[in-house]
Amino acid sequence: EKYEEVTSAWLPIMQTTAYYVALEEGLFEKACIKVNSNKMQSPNHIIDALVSGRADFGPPGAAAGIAMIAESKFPGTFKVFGLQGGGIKINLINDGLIVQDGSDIKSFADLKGKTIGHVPGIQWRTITKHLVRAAGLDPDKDVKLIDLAVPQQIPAVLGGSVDATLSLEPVGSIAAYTDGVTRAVINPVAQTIADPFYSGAAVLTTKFIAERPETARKIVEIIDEATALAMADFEKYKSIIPKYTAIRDTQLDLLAKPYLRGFKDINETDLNSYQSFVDVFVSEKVLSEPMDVRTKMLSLSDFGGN
Amino acid sequence: MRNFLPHLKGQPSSASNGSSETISSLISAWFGRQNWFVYATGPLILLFVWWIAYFFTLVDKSLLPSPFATLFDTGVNIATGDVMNDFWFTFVRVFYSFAIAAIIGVPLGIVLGASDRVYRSVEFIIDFFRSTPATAMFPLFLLLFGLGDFSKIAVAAFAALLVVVFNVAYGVMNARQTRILAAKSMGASRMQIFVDVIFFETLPQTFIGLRTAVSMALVVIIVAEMFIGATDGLGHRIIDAQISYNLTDMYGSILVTGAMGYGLNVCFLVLEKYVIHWSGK
Amino acid sequence: MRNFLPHLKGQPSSASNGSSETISSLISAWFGRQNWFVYATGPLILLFVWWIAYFFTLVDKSLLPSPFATLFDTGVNIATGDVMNDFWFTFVRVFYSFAIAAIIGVPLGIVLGASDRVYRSVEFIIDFFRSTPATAMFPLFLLLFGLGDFSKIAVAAFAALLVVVFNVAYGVMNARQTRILAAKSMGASRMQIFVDVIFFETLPQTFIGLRTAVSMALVVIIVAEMFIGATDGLGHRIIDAQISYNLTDMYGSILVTGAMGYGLNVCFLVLEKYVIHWSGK
Amino acid sequence: MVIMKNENLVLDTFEEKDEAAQSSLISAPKPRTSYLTIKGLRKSFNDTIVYDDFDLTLPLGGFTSIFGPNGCGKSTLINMISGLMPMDAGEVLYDGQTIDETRISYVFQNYREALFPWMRAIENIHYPLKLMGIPKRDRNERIDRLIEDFGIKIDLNAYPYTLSGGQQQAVSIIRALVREPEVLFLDEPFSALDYEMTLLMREKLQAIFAKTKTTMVLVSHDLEEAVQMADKVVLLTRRPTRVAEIIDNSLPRPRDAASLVSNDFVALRSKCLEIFQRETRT
Amino acid sequence: MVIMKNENLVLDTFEEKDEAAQSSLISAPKPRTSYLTIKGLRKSFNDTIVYDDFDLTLPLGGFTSIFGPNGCGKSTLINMISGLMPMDAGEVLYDGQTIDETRISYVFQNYREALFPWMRAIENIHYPLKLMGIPKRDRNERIDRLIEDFGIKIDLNAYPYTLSGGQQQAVSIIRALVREPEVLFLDEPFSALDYEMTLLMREKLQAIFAKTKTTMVLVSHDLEEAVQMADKVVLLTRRPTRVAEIIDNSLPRPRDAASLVSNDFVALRSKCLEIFQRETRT
Ligand SMILES: Nc1ncnc2c1ncn2[C@@H]1O[C@H](COP(=O)(O)OP(=O)(O)OP(=O)(O)O)[C@@H](O)[C@H]1O
Ligand SMILES: Nc1ncnc2c1ncn2[C@@H]1O[C@H](COP(=O)(O)OP(=O)(O)OP(=O)(O)O)[C@@H](O)[C@H]1O
Ligand SMILES: [Mg+2]
Ligand SMILES: [Mg+2]
Repeated sequence: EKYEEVTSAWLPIMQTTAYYVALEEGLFEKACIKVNSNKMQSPNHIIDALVSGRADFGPPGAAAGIAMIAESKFPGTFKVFGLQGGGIKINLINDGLIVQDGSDIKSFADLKGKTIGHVPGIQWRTITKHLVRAAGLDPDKDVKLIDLAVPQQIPAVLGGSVDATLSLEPVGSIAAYTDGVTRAVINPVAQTIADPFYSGAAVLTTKFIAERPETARKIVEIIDEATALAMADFEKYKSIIPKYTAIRDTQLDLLAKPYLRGFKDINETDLNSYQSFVDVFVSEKVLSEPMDVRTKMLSLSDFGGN
Repeated sequence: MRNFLPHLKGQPSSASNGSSETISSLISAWFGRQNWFVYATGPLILLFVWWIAYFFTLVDKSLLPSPFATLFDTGVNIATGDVMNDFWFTFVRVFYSFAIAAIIGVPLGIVLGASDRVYRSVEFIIDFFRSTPATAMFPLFLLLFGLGDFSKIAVAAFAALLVVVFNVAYGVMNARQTRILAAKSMGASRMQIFVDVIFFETLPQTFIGLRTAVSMALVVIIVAEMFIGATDGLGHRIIDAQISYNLTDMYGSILVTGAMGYGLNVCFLVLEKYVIHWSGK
Repeated sequence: MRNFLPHLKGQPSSASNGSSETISSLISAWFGRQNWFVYATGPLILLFVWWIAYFFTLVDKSLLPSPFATLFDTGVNIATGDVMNDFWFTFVRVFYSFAIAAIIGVPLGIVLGASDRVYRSVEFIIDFFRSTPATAMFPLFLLLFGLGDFSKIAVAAFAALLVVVFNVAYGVMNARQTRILAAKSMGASRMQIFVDVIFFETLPQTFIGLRTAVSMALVVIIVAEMFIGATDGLGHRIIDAQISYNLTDMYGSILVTGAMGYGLNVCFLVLEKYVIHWSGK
Repeated sequence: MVIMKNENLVLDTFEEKDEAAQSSLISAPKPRTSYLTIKGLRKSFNDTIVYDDFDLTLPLGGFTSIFGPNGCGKSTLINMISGLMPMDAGEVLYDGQTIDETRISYVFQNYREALFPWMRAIENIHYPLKLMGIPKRDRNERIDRLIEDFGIKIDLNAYPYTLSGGQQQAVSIIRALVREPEVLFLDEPFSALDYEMTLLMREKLQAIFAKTKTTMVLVSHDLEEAVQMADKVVLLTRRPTRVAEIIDNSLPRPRDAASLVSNDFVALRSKCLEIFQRETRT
Repeated sequence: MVIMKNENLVLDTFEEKDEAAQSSLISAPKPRTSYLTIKGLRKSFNDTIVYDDFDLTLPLGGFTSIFGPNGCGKSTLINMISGLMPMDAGEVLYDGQTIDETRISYVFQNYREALFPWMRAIENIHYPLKLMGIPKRDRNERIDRLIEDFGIKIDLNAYPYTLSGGQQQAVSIIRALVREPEVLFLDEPFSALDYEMTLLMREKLQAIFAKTKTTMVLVSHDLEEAVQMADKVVLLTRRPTRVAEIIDNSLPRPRDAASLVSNDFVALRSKCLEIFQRETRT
């Protein structure tokens, strides 16, 4: 049997869980696919790799916003085939507002004159700005926004360098169990932009689809299968997460289940949520023109005819 | 054969003619002595390689902008004062961190280097931190100095300091002893030997250290601006541009950073030619 | 006064007695000549300062673990082979990048440094990239060399190469001309002068460059492991520990990194004492 | 006689200088009458034993020449007795005191490396006086006088590395003399000087010696020079180095070029040569 | 006479050496009969004019001494005619050819910096032969013979920086001779050698000259030495440097220590001194 080689670039975060499951369950091998798997630390590096053709697909967890910014720069590069995030109604956590224990910051509205850290980069800066604005404050005057690398977030709050951070999982959960810091708001983004909210996406490059449609289709199927597995029994698959991410075995209990949507699962609600997210980029003037996310979603016709 | 290593046997630098020259005349003399072409070569090679890579699509075009588009964009950004603002913030931070490193590092290097035992005993610390990336030390510096400018300056100063101390101490340890003995025979005190002899004896190596350090300070400041919260500076500009796929801005900002680095080095080069007229003699 | 600068006037190193000594005997001679205490001082100072900071809570205790807890934890991690695995991956990457830098950098530095004009014309490129953080260059290296190990090695090799070239070229430019003239008078060809004279004449400076470069390679590899992403290596370990807020593991991994840096430097130190027996003479 | 013509000038100069010295914080070097004693000196480099239990006593205020074959340890000896090189064992006492109490000057055999290249020649000469804390005006005066007296025609505003070998050596000598030391060490100080300059320097040194009774220790390979200048010629053997003999020269001073052809002088010289050859041939 | 006793040995040695040379790729240095011509030489450092339109013609195969005051440009001159230092203007031709075609050796005035400190003394001596591509065995033979002939008692396994000044200079001389050059430049080559060694070296050099007619150019401040060794003594003035006079010395060779007291020699020496003093006093 001949193995097909496929290159992936992924982020070691919770939203990538389906990919871990696929690897652990040997789903790729079963489909005669050999994955050249590259762990990245920056979503931008993933997008770079995809744009330059160094990678064929971004497993779940690739930055959903950045992918669209890149898509606006290099139209027709990606197709989205999955979304990951969290939601209030479904009670799955994606993000949180982290503050010191005993802080008087209870919501974004309390941030006036304070400093808030966020994941570095345009995506989270825009989201944070939007949340601040939505809370009735001026992000340019009332609040100081600071790019703060993920590892620096808890120490910065603890040490008092910032008053709060808008942090992604698993930082929020770790914070919830760490002395001295606490999670003031759960899923603030979903509260403001859309519920559920998706900050992660799974993407394929159009180049890959065009050159090897059969393989691309298999990838989508595998991720779908793995997504279903992970969502069905997260407790079972939790234990493999330390192998791929920074989470330690001892922290497993803290882990919040992410909300993972496979290609098959995506419905109008999901698309609307994603569209709202992208619209924030437009309203915050990061994207100069409106963008319709529906045109960026994978459709079966992309695999050619059938 | 006749032209072999011409600079090694050329006339001594004009600096030996007197110290009354102004710095500006020095700079022009320095550049004038060799034609401008020499100094243009480096940037031209860089642009040329870039252009080749771009033109023949050796690298994906969507990720490597045209050098000319980049230069044009950067020019516009400079003209609007946009880049200059970030340039200035970065420059000030680099200046402070370098100044701290130099002012502490040179005397410290001389004193440590003067005794083998003393240097060996602190060598672990110096080599240890030289080999530890500033990025890994960010949490500690954040803790100690907070998120503000000062913690960026502190981490860059620390990195640059190690470089200065290492080079100066090495210079002292490799110094020839004849001149030290000469000063000693004239009754110079320990302190006087440090200031009047070892300092000068080490100066060529010190300059290497300072040049390495100024580039190091710039690198660390940029990295800090990229990764520890900053709202201005070239590092912040680079990461913003990187993240929003504003490629000409990103490469343009990198160009400006590199140019600042080169400029700082040229300052030292000019100063060095003026001060260390005796090197290789 | 009598004991001033003892090492500057001590006996020449035992290396002059013959090259038949084994490296191991050299190392023991090197360490033995000064008592172990000297070498223990550095680590002890570091631990002591750390302990003071910890014990008197100069830094928030939840952010700075106890040094002993850290050492203990690291010891356990080493014993389980966990750290050693990452250590080895990082070491191999550093080794390759350093080897590339040294093998290309030393000859290149000699050739560039031999002519003022040539060096001035490429100086822009060298100073430019020396002043640009490797992190800012990651996207370009990813583009050129793909996502695997090689792009990490390439970016570290590039950074280290610049350091080697800079130092070696400087060494050549500061070299004394008498010996070059002597070789020339004996009919040495350009190439022979490079290999037989300038190479050795520059060797003390080359070693400084190599030591700076090996630390630089380590730093960049760690940063690449941290920020480009890797599934092994100490950088990966550090960032994982940082993210999962595992303080003893984080500081322990930094300790191991620094220790590797020191160890690599000691190798060069020993080699240098053996090879450059004539420095300062 | 050429060499004579500056004699008075020298004496005058040093008379003036004494006054200057008194007015400028430095005690005039007073003639010593006691001894420089070297006892049980031992020195080896790696496996090479240079000195082993070496004893020597020299009068302070005298002029001693040291004469011996290459590599016998002359430079090593004066490095040790001037306190610049540590001894492996032994003791060197000046009038019962250590060298630290004594104002010395040293003209190094390796004259090219002893000048500070970052200072102009004139600044090099100023430096020892600066160390002594003498104010600029006094320094200038003192140096101008010395240079005029010696009739030095070197461009003293040049940096040392632009000077010829002989010029560098001349500057080294001037730098050593300007300090008006109590003990002056000279390690082959005239090796690069031209014919005239050598004669002049010998002359001047003798004049200074006659005037100030500064203790002088000269290493020279020129036997004529060694004997002409000295009260005592110390003849050393090959390594491991011993004193072969100490020859006294009590011929009247000043000893000019004419006196070098006197029978007494020639006899003395021959005696030294004989001992030297006997010791080095074996 | 001490100096004589090795004479035959030297001649033998060089006879053997010629054979060795023939068997080892090097053409034996053949005596030249034509001229080394220096025309329109100009050299200045910054504002200091050292040579301006300087002409000099010397016979190849002859022994020339250059004598002049410190800083007049002797080292500069032989640096230029040996091709080591660029001229500002002018031309130096050996028998019509440039220096590049000629096998030269050079003993530097600055002997301390001319040896390679990373090589042992013996490796330093080997180096020029290695450059000529001579196989190790032949090199060893040739060097052993030379060292034995010169009776060098230095530990040649030592590194240069552990040798005394004189020992370093001796090694430099040996290194220059072992190459069997067509033209040999010697810049104050004996300045640090002891009494015996100096005599020996003068002797050996003369023997080699007699045997091979190697062109030799010697700079020396020792007038006796300069005259003793030379066919022609070139007397230089102060800067800007001119040739004051060229004195021929056609006294019979070998000129040993005894011949230095002959009337002819003394007269020659006095004449040189007179010219020198006339030129340098003004
Ligand atoms: N740093 C050193 N290392 C090893 N050996 C040394 C060192 N310095 C001197 N020696 C040895 O000590 C001996 C004496 O050296 P020194 O320089 O005192 O001789 P010297 O009498 O001054 O000779 P010269 O007349 O040539 O100047 C020599 O054999 C030399 O090889
Ligand atoms: N690199 C230089 N820069 C400036 N001037 C120089 C340089 N080299 C030599 N000179 C000047 O050129 C002149 C000649 O120097 P050179 O060394 O040739 O003299 P010399 O005749 O060999 O003297 P000595 O007998 O002292 O060795 C001197 O006045 C010296 O100051
Ligand atoms: Mg000596
Ligand atoms: Mg000279």
